[in-house]
Amino acid sequence: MDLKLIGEKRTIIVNIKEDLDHHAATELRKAVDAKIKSSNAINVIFNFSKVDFMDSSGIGVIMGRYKITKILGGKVVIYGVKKQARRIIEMSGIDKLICICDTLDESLQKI
Amino acid sequence: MDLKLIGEKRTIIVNIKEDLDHHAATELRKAVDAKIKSSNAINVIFNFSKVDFMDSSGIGVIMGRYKITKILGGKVVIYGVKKQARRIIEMSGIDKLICICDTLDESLQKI
Amino acid sequence: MENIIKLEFVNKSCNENLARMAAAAFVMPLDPTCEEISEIKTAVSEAVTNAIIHGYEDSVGMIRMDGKIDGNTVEFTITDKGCGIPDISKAMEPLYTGKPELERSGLGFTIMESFMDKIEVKSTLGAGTSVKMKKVIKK
Amino acid sequence: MENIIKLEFVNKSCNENLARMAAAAFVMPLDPTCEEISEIKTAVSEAVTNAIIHGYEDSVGMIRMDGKIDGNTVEFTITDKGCGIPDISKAMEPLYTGKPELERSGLGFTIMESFMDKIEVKSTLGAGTSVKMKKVIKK
Ligand SMILES: Nc1ncnc2c1ncn2[C@@H]1O[C@H](COP(=O)(O)OP(=O)(O)O)[C@@H](O)[C@H]1O
Ligand SMILES: Nc1ncnc2c1ncn2[C@@H]1O[C@H](COP(=O)(O)OP(=O)(O)O)[C@@H](O)[C@H]1O
Repeated sequence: MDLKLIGEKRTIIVNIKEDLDHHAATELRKAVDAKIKSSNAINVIFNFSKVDFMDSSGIGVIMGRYKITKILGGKVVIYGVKKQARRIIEMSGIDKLICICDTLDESLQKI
Repeated sequence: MDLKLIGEKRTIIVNIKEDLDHHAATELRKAVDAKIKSSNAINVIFNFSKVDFMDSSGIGVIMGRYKITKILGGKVVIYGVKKQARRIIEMSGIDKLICICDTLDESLQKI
Repeated sequence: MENIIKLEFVNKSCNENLARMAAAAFVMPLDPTCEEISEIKTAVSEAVTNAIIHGYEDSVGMIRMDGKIDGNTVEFTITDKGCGIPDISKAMEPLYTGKPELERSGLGFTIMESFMDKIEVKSTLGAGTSVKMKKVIKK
Repeated sequence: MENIIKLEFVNKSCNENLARMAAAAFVMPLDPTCEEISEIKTAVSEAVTNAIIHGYEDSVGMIRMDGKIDGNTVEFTITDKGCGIPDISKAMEPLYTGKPELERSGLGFTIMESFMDKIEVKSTLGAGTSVKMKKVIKK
């Protein structure tokens, strides 16, 4: 995973580079929250284009960031979601709460 | 794996499509030998371009076909060998006995 | 086709991947579709994660995964010797979680049930939990 | 980093893939290079194949793979309860095979030795064989 801060957009872009299970979710959560605390960011964009596998732990991370950014007055957007992860996301219903885009450009417009 | 017979060249082309371990080697050997018996073929070309993994069982299959085709007055040629398999082949020394090519065209010319 | 495996590992979160990969490799000889592999990997991941975080909480313990192939049915049983589940039917309710502070979504059992054909949970308080899941691989 | 696994499976040739995949997944947390993963998969494949075909010949039996990570050293022990090896040093000679009729190349032990840092073979006639292999994953 790597994080990029776009200061003028107050947005953190998170490129997830591995299976998003409970193991990865724990690291992801810590890294994103530390970055939110130490920067002006209020929005988080998750790049899912390299995520071939996600389980319900991934839903927990997204929902957790959704709650935090909402308090801050910001948003969570995710993009590039592949088939397996899309199924889990749809099952969870979080696609009704957060914006799911195709590209980074589109995601930045939703912020 | 699939086999193709080129009758006018008296050659069987074997497209290996999985890890070439002892499990796959057993099936491969049976299929190739049955085809040699039931056709006019005296040459075997192995297409390795989809083999991401091979162990010493693969060396056994190649050497076995080398011996059979030699008796028949034919040849074994292999092509498209990737890095991991190349290392095993070089360790075994069979690259001194059989021809290793880059493409199918090149392999057919060596027959 | 008949086959069995037993896999045992420590409750470290890095072993979630190991269990998934082993489950996927085990089912391969049945020639499953990509979707069936995904479903099995996801269900196994949920059961193993539960054993790691709910079964043992902060203590160290071993988790076992038994795999069985019988005809074209594959069965996985994930067993821990952890705290056990006080109320299984409540635990299996969609969105119920005993650990909201860990940002659990409460969807683990729901995913297992919808991705596998049959799931059977046995649990004894203080002694541990086993989750048996079956799936028929279509021909 | 410390971790352990135990994997047990029947001596079916389709389980060679399973053992390789499990070994590769197990070593992942050490962040090995692709070459190191290939080497480990190949060495494990050789040891497991030997247990399947030489250890048990035509009978059915269980094979066990124990994995251990200690610091940045990974260790795999493959154990069978098969026929055992009469002369270990002869068995380990390059190109020696007890089964030329199965088109074995006699390169199994040579590959294990060159792909792993250390290999230790223990065997008792009629009781079985265990092969322990270690490799340091470079940082
Ligand atoms: N192996 C287990 N040991 C103890 N409790 C468990 C186990 N598996 C599940 N549970 C309990 O069942 C609840 C629901 O599980 P699940 O549906 O997977 O959701 P989640 O893991 O997101 O909480 C857990 O929160 C936990 O309280
Ligand atoms: N687990 C085992 N049980 C019994 N004999 C074995 C075992 N592993 C190896 N051997 C013996 O050692 C010989 C050499 O093994 P190896 O170098 O792997 O070559 P190959 O498998 O090609 O014969 C085998 O042919 C067999 O006789």
